[in-house]
Amino acid sequence: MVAVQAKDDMAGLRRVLDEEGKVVPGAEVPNIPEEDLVRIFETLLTVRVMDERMMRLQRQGRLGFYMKAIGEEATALAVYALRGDDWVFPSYREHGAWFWRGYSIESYINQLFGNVDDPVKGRQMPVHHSASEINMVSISSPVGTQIPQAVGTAQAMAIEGTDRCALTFFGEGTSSTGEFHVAMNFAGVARAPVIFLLRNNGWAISVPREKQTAAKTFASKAVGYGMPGVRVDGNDVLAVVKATEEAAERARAGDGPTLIEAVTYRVQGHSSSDDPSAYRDPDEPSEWELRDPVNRYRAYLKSRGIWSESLETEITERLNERITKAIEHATTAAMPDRETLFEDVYESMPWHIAEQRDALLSQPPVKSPHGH
Amino acid sequence: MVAVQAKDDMAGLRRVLDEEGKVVPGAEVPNIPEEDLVRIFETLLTVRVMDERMMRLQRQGRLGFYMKAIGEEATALAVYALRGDDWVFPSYREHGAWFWRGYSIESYINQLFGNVDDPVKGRQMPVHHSASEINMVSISSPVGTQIPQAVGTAQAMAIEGTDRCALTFFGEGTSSTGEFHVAMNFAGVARAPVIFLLRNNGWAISVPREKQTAAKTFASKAVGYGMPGVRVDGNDVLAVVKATEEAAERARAGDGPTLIEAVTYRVQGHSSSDDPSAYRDPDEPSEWELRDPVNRYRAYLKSRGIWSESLETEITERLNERITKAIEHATTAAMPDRETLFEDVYESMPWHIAEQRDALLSQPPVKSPHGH
Amino acid sequence: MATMNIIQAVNSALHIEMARESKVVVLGEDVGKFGGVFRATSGLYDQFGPDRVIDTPLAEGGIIGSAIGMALYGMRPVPEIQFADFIFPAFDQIVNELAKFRYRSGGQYPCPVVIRTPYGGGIRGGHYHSQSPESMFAHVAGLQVVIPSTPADAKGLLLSCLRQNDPVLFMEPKRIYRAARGEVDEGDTTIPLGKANVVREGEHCTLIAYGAMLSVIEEAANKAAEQGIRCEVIDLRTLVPFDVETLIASVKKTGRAVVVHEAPRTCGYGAELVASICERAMEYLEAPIQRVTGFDTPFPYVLEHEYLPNADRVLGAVRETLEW
Amino acid sequence: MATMNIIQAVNSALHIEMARESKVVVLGEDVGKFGGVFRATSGLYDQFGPDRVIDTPLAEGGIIGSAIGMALYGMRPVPEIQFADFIFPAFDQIVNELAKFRYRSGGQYPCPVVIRTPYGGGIRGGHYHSQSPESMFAHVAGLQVVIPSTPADAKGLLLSCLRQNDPVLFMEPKRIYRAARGEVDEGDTTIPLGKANVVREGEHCTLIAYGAMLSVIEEAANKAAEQGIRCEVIDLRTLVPFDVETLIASVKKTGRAVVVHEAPRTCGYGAELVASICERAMEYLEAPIQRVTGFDTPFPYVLEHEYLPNADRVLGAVRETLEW
Ligand SMILES: Cc1ncc(C[n+]2csc(CCOP(=O)(O)OP(=O)(O)O)c2C)c(N)n1
Ligand SMILES: Cc1ncc(C[n+]2csc(CCOP(=O)(O)OP(=O)(O)O)c2C)c(N)n1
Ligand SMILES: [Mg+2]
Ligand SMILES: [Mg+2]
Repeated sequence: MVAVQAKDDMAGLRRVLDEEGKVVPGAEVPNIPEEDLVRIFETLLTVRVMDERMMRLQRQGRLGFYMKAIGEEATALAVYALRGDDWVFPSYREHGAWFWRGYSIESYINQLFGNVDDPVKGRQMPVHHSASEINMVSISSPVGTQIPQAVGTAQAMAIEGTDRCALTFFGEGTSSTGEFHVAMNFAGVARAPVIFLLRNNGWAISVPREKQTAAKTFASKAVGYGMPGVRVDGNDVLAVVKATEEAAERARAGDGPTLIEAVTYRVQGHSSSDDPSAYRDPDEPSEWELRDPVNRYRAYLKSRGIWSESLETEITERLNERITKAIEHATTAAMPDRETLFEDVYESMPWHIAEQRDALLSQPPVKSPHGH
Repeated sequence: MVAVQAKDDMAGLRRVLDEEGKVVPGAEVPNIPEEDLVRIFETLLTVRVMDERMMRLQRQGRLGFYMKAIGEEATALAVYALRGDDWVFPSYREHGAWFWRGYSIESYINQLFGNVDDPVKGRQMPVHHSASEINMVSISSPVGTQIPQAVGTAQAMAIEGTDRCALTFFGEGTSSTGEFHVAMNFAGVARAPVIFLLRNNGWAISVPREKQTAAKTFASKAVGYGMPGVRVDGNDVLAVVKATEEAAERARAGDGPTLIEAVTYRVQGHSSSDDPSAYRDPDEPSEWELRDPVNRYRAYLKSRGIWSESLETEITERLNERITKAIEHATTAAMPDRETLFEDVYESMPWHIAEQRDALLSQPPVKSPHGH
Repeated sequence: MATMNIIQAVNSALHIEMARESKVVVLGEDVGKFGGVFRATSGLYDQFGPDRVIDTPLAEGGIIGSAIGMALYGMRPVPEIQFADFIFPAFDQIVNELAKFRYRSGGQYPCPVVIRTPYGGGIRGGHYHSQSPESMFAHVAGLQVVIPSTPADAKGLLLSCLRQNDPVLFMEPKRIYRAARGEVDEGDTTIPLGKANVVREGEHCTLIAYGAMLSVIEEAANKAAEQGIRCEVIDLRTLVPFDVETLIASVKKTGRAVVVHEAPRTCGYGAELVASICERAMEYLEAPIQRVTGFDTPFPYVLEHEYLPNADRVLGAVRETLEW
Repeated sequence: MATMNIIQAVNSALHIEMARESKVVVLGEDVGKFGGVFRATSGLYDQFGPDRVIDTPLAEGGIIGSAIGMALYGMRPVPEIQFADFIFPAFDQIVNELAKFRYRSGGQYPCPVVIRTPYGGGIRGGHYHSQSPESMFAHVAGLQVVIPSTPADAKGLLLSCLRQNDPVLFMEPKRIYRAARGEVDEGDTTIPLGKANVVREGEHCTLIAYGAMLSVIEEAANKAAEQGIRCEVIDLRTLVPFDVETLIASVKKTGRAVVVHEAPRTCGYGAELVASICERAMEYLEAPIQRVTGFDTPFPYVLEHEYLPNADRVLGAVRETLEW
């Protein structure tokens, strides 16, 4: 049953690369300069190396929580199709989008540890980044809330008269929320310059895709909102980029929103708290291994004469070193002072919060039960 | 623009009767016994006469609030296709559904006045009926909330192993709510025996249909939920009944939910508080007059030799008399005692509500500013 | 100065601010061509066009969600929720998103959305056109809650809301939308947030209310005065953050207080006022603070005149504090 | 008797009631095959099948909305909301529908839905896996709010909820889901709703809490005892309707009280307790009632140990009431 589902989901997917990384006959290859091709590769590797390193820390009890993107790295590269002044409203599993747009490895790791150098000041759980300087919007845990927000930003961009657009990522499970619907519907009516990137990885924690909707495809949901719906192979970077480029063009031209369903697969657990063996056929992930987005992209680069063993080694080593240093810093840096607990609730602190702060500061500090 | 919209909405509609009440060549006519045909006619007239009488009371300041169904009477007769043990989750504009299923003219009017004989004990605004004895579920004002509830009831029916089904009515504006989406989606996945009857009357207060969705039709939204979507002429009783019969059959056979878009028109204001001349082209309603569902149905009965002037006069007079008596009663009956304010919050009254009741009862009664 | 009702005052504030600041955008159900079911946005569509006065599809979560996106981007959206009773589909966006954006992003993303919504009973609206959910929002850190009781306040407070950088729930007492009339500056006069208004001084008992309940406590104060009881009447205006100093100063003077709201009693805003005052001025209290509130039932229809606090109930509570 | 933690106790109650009453249905995200992210519904799917243990699509409004429909029809649905932080998309269904159905239908449509949801901090969950929104629901007439603090209470109270005919929000303190272990009757023993539990008697100060804060006030009572201060410790168990008699009797005896909760202070449930006690027993109070609560900020991540009330803060409050 599982395998059938996987094959069903594969039917009629738009692709640029086949499973061996060869260009599919007739496919339109997006026009990407060679240095970008390499940077994309480095971004994919960054996510993979980061995920492994962070999960190791988590398993060692040194990191509270983590969420991997393994097997889904390609989908996040949709942001390649954007400009820097476009805005992105991510969910929690598009690490590559952050790195591509310039979020540093150091910020990324500092956020996970919530230290003084965490851009969000230790206020949120790991993987809830925010980077306004690169127009990456703060992640929150309630799924789907970012979708109507992206529409609002897109509407604002249009009202302002710019040709910017907004892109929002979310999982296929999240398409079941009311937020998905109201956002798609608002965008359709307003012809807002927004791209909905639905990352269909087959699972929402323990719930399989077929319990999430009876629709044949998620892309078909676009019909109900009067916008185009596209299904791409989410493990094919080039297909994702191409589809997003087309959607961005439509958005900039005033032709409104697009829904892109990127079909991929959640190879491992939902998060560091999850063990999928409790609900998922153990054979299922292996079926997907041949679709590994990094392998396919590597093969493509190889066929273009761009990839070499030494290139990859160089990148991986550089990444690992930088990550090691960043971990060292992140785990030894000071933690936010307790008075920061009371800041940023409002622009200026009202009396009642100041009073609560003063009351806390008059008490001896409480030791964190989690050490650093 | 308005006229185009109307014509667009008319394209490709399923019909049994044409504008003159003649059977459209090739249409499947639902199999309705003659006595039912007459009762349907009486139900349509009941709504029309009731609306006129109640609006008159409202304009005289004798009734607080009212909502008319004029021009949309046929759509509510979808309930003809149901059995008594099926459940109905209405919105506020399907008066005919209540009358067809046996809610009395007296209860209807008592509810509007909220007197001691109001089935809901004067607790809700006018037109918020409830009649559990005929499986008509209590109406609430927040639009769309009834839709997932209908799905839950349908699921319960299926779990129980009966072949009952649930039907829910709502307006096209309401299809924009998150509730619509989650309900459709739940129903699709569960294959729940439920019928979604979307009453597309072109307006949501002042907002025209084309600002409610960019989809070509509301019926097309069914695609995104893996269920059939049907568009019928909502002013054609027989088409509405036929489509609902088919949906009910599917539901009873375990084939899951159906979305029916019934295209009709809100001929007058949204409610007694609304004046559409502030936002609507005054010519628009007249365009729709030839589609009047009562005229068409009358013509059909006439062609079948069932209608006669005297039949209609007899019905109308009988209705008017009964309504007159009911108004007399409703406007002179006692109002609920003030202690009833505190009943039915819970099955038995907790101490804090009893305390509040006692405090109130220790004070002299307050005169209602609205007289009776 | 001109005589205005609250609708006109709100409308005037929106006109002024939209003309002054192009980032201000109004959105909601029926707010465009129609000018809102209460006509508070009347004329804005004609003056500022469909880009800045937006009729949305029927979905409160979408209204607030898209307003948040606009605010993040730098606009100043002023969404209208047609009735406070219909704000709950947007509750998640308000509680989990709007209120927390600045904090959770480490200050990167302020979110200055001013949500306007009519609230409260007295218009024969039954369960769903009468609710007063202010205490739920007052519980949410990151939100401000503002409720005017006069046309001048409605205008001045709304202008202040539109010119600061955090989210506000601006609740308008629809019962007195047209009934409350008063002199309002036609120009650009703001009234500061967070400051209560001592409407009348007195030394026997402090009466505290906001919105439509203000006229009720004023009437009670009049009746009390006939009996020689001089009440201090305080209009709270801002519920979060509230003007604790003014309240405490008054209670220290009078030694007694009655707090009044329409919302159900249990966990209503009055509980917070009682608790806050007791914490700070218990030694000055000659009697327990009385709460005169709506009952712990859904909002009724035909019996709303019994449900709503009135001057007699307030007066009774005043007497209880005096006779305790 | 068996030793159980709270998860096991909840699970046991569900097993017993589902076996006894075929109308009981469990639904929610991941509650089926997986048995829930906290494993509270573990084993139910295997025993009662997919018709009665339903994995729903990801939409809390759909979970509660369809549960309401089931209850109207005569079933006894027990929806799970994965975290209380994610209950807000269902807020409208809970506040406007579930709570009001019986009343608005003149008693025709009771709606016995028991919503289970883990709440509270202490698991490093940050903003969105830590919230304690109980006071918002306590404000809604028609709902009951129940919060156990021990495995035995979790089972006995949940069984009681499942056997009465009105909606309940059953909030489970996830911080002590596994940490709180105790003897629990393996059989069918109920604990009545609306009754507080006087966990420890004392005469100097009354400590009132519920859920995970109970162990905090117990620890504070222990520390106080070392200083010769004997605290009365009360576990509220039911927040609506709460056991006013037990509270007032205790405060009349001790003359002092400290109320403790994790939720932010402003308009938190503690405000209601303070107001209610002051109204009824002010003359017995030797000092203002102290509130020890979460702060008026979103729930933090790395600083949650500073945010959450602890025994020292409670003890400080006790001392304040004594030294006042
Ligand atoms: C509103 C809400 N409900 C429930 C959750 C708990 N939850 C976190 S992730 C998740 C599944 C999301 O699945 P999907 O959208 O497919 O994204 P994926 O994890 O597969 O990337 C759930 C149920 C949540 N975060 N928010
Ligand atoms: C959640 C919610 N938001 C807003 C309203 C106010 N309102 C009442 S009816 C209505 C329009 C509904 O339009 P539609 O669904 O097309 O039904 P129709 O009135 O045309 O029958 C609106 C906005 C409401 N009742 N509920
Ligand atoms: Mg997924
Ligand atoms: Mg309509």
